[in-house]
Amino acid sequence: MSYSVEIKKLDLAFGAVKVLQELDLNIHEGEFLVLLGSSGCGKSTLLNCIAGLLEVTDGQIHIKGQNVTWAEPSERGIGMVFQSYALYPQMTVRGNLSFGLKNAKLPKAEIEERVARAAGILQIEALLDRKPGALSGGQRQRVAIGRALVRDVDVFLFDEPLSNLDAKLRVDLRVELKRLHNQLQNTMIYVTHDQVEAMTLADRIAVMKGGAIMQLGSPDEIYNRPRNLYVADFIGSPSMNFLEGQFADGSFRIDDMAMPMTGYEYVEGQPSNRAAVIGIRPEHVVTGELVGNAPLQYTVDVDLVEPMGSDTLIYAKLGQHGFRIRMDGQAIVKAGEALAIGIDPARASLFDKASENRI
Amino acid sequence: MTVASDPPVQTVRKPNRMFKNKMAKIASIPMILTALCVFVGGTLWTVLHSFTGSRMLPKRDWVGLAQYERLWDSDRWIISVKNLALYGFFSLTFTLVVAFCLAACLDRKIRFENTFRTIFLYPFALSFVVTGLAWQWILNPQFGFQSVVRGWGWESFNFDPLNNPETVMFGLLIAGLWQGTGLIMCIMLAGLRGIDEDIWKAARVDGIGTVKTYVQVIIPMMRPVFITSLVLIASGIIKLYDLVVAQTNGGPGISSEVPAKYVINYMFQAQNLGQGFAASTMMLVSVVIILIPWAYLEFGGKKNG
Amino acid sequence: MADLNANAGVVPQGPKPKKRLSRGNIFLYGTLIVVSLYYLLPLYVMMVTSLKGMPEIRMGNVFGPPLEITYQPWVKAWSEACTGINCDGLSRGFWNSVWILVPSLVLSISIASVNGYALANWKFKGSETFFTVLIIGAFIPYQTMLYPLVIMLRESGDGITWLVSWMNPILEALGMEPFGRIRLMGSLSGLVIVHSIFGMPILTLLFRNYFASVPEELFKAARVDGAGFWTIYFKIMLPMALPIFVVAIILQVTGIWNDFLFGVIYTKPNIYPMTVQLNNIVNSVQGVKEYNVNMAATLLTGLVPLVIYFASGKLFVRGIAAGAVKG
Amino acid sequence: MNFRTKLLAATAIVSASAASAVELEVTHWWTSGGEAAAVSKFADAWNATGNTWVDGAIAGSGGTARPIIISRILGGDPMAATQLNHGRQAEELIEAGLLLDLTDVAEAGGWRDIVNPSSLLDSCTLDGRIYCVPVNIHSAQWLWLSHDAYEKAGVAVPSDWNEFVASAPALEKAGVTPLAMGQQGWQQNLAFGAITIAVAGLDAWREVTVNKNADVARGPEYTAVFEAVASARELARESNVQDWNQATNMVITGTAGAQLMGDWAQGEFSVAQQVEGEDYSCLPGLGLNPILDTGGDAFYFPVNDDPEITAAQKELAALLISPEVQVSFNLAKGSLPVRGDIDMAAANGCMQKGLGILADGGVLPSGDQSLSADTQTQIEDLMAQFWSSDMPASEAQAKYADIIARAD
Repeated sequence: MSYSVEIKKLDLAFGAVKVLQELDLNIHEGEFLVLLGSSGCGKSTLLNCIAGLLEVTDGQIHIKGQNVTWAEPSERGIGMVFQSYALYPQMTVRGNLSFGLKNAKLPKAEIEERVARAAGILQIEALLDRKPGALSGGQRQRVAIGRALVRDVDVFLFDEPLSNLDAKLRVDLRVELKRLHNQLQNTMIYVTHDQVEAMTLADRIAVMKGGAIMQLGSPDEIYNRPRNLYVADFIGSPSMNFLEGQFADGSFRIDDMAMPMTGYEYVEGQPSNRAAVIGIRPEHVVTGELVGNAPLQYTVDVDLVEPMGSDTLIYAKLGQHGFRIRMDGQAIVKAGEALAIGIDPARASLFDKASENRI
Repeated sequence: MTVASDPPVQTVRKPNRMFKNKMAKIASIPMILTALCVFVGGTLWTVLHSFTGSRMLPKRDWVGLAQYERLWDSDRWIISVKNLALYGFFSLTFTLVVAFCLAACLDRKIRFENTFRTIFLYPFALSFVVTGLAWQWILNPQFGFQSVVRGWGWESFNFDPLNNPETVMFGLLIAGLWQGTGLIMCIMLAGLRGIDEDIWKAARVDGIGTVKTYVQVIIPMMRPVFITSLVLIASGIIKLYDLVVAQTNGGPGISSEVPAKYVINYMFQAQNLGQGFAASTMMLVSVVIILIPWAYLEFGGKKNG
Repeated sequence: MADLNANAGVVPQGPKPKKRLSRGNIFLYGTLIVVSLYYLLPLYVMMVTSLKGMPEIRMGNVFGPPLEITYQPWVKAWSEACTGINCDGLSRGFWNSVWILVPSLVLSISIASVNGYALANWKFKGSETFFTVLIIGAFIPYQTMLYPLVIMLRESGDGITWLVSWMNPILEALGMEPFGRIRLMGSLSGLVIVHSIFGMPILTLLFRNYFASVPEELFKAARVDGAGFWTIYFKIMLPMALPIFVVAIILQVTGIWNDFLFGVIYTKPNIYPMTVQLNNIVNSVQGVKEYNVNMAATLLTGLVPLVIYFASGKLFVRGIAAGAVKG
Repeated sequence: MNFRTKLLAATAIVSASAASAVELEVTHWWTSGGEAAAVSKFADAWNATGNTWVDGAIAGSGGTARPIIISRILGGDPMAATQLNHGRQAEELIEAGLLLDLTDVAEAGGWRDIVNPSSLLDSCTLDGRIYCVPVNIHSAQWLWLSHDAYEKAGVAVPSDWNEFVASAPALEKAGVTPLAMGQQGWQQNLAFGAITIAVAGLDAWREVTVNKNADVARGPEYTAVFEAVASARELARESNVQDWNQATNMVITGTAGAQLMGDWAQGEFSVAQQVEGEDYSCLPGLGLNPILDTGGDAFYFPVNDDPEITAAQKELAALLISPEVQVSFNLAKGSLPVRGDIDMAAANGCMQKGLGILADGGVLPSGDQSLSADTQTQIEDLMAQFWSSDMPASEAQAKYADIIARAD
């Protein structure tokens, strides 16, 4: 399988501040890759580097096998969609769509044809002669996508394209984007801080922190087998329960409890004894009748109950440790009650306390 | 560029730094030339000649610090510097305060806003040559404001700022504010218009009074506005010349002299370029001392990206 | 802020109260009207003085309305006042002023807007330093720059003469007139350059701030769309910059139209601007001072900037809002 | 001016035009009504020779016009002729070779013999060469008295400065400001100069002003001068006008008794239709010493590389000093002619008095001719300070002597 975008040992520094450090990333042809991270993690910076809007300090960027590290943005075969839509306010939608094509001095007929096609795909034909000021947020973002679309390029870059939209519209457009990707089969690189967008859209997710990629993998891998504490904590809502203890002889020990890690897939072989952290997702805790089937069974004291309709969030105490549990929306639990829970060590994550990496 | 499915352009070599941003550099040539040749070059030329005994024409006969010694020995220069400090302090304070208050008044969705704004702004369009004269008349005790008030029956009313060395700078201030506040007010008004209305709602909900909101919330948010205003006002103060010439010509005596007038008089009237240059160097040095740290923080500190 | 203080404690009100004649509003309008009087007073004095005859002016009381209205001072200021041997008043210089204003305006604003654009969007190493120097330049009394500029203009005029001299044999061979000595001193081009130089600091600051306030993503989008330095400037930035252009035009019209010193130093009598006549009418050292003519002349000279102020109206505030507010 | 000529003027390219009539651009600062009428005598005479006078009038002598004139000369594109105060002001321009040598014109015209007083020509001369044409004489040492004011006070119009000082209390009692004084350094300096000559006499004056003898400036003669000026300051306490002609107006309306001002003040009296001897009196030399300075105006001709213009410049130089032009110009200007050999019968009473003094040789070089502009400005600053404050006479004298000691 050939790579669409290859990033090799990319460095970017503003003066003494290193924003990206020795970053490597290969993106497959037709892949939907999401760069995920909190603000300041370098995800947008990386995207701008790929686009050629920021000049890298060192390293290389290849697109479709060509070294484009020093090429102009327009020469890289990319299209880009921005958070603020960045539509040219004084031009009509048609003008916005055709601006890049005119700069490339394409024949008029071809420009019209491409604009018509993009407008067709995005269903914005009726808006072509309006100015951006007269459009709604969702329409604007469609036009912004259209502007990338008309360029007929292989790599699409999205810089938090849905962040400025309200929640409902965001969901709609997310679905549309996914459909668009299925239809076009282009390579898409998508920056977001929203893990739901990341999980739903991505073929692979790159979780970033401090200018480096913490983990690169499919949404399933990222969710189920986070490579380190940061990723484990960042992904999932409500976030994972972490309990600190000792790993010894195939068991995780906390206080006077021992959890034999039966069925847990270690990263490599049988790890040695050490201080460790176990991570258990609230939604992986079972209650009610299912407890009986669980390899490990405990009783917790319920502190607080948050019914959320579709499900219910329980804040409880496992020993002295705070513990969150996600239950079915129908569950009837009251604060102050004791609750029996079951945990499957195979679905838990175990981390080295010192290195914070998955064991 | 590629807009079709043709492959991206291969550029392996890192381009020379010199040619990076080539067009921006070419387009900036007029600015660079102006900055280097006129402002830096002209300034160096001025500073250089302040160490000479140049009279009518610039010459290179070095006299060391003699011009500076004479400068600081001169009553007129000392008075000029003091006057500028006095005028500068009050002009800066009053312009900012008056302009802000007027802008705040106009921002309260009043009727006739356009009319008021135009009234406050129009003096900026008129040249000082005669407006100085108009103010000179208005402030003249015999047929100006004082005589009018006395005519109303307040016989002991005294208002004669221009003929009293103690108050003459305030007489100038009256005219200076008249001319300069309009523009600053417009800038402030624009700044106020840029403030999110939600801030006001929030302040109201929090029960913060109007004045307190202005002082504690709005003004800190208008930092860039105040900076632009400050540059405009301060550069005007330093260059204060036309108004003084038109209104008092430095009088009574030398009590309303200002540094720019000293510079210009000594360069052209006394035909002692060296002395004029020494004085303008002193002005420049003080500007630079104030400005460089600020400019560095304001413009130089930020990194792109 | 006294007025605001006064009502703040009584009625805690938001900034945009409904129009009603509350005590606070009476106070607000009262203050504005009183302040307006202060701003209008000199204009009033100038107007009434310009409509009085000299004997009436000698009698005193500058505030009194003219007992006998005469338009003679206006006629005299416009078309009769002597400035040297030419007794045709300000009318002589009016078109010269227009002739100086237009190219100076175009050049200075073009340069400053491109500068501001480059500084905001295409920073390069050293660009901020040059800008800082430029801003410091705004604080230099321009009179001290007179002689260095004279020398620079003289030398660059000679430099250009030398640069184009190689073409002369070709031109002669083609039967065309060769280039003579090119002078920047004593010509309109020199004056236009000088106006551009001294307008540059403040204008560049305004344009830089304005263009910096344009969302960066817009600029990025244009670059992805293959637009270069000039395409972005002309196609994206310029169409958005009308308000700041209005501000720049107002500042420059005021500055250039009221300029006297540069106009007279860097040109010749046949293209002297109107302000030279104004100065001659107003500043005659010896002889009788005709105050009514002086006032009429000032008002006449100020007419062009005033008209532009009135015409631009709200655009001015909008432009300032964009140019000065966002740093 | 039509569009095309404007375009030509506007473009930087100057093509050598070969017109038969030469256009000469002349810069001067005579812009008021009477002055303009005088300049037009020059212009008419020049245009009558078939050439063209291009008028470059810029109001405001010292501060305004001078930098413009010098910039133009420095910039390599000078005007053909320019007014400058004669004396030391142009020295440096001459040394830099920027001004045209008029010696041949002067010799041909016999200027040495006709210019009276000869000091006028001396101040145009550097190293034996002549560089300027003096065109008129103005003197500063005049006391102008209001008959109206003295009538109000019920005392006789004084005939000299001492009588004037003695009459001051009577004027004050009648509510009249004894001395009108514009609050500007040059006017106060002018008054100081006039009082110096009247009080200290010619010898002390020459020792200080020409020989820069600071000891004399510290000496008793000058102590008397400064005390006299200090008392004049008291007499002018109530006068708070700025411009000299506002001060003159106080004399005209009788709100002030007298003013110390140059001979140009009589223009104001004429405009107000006052008659010398009936409504006002003039006392040259303050009625004490019949001596007048010989300030005035002169024309200089910047060097030009076009021989045609150079020839025309010399022609103009000869024209300015020719008898007919001198008469018509000076009558219009209200100044005295530089030639002793012409008939000024048309001049009024005050001018005749001045002419009489000149004819008797009662002249001294103007301060312009012996003190540099730099020293002059410093003295003006001192006078401005002195007149507007309560500075003791002794302190002012000490400062004055310091300036003289430093003078070059």
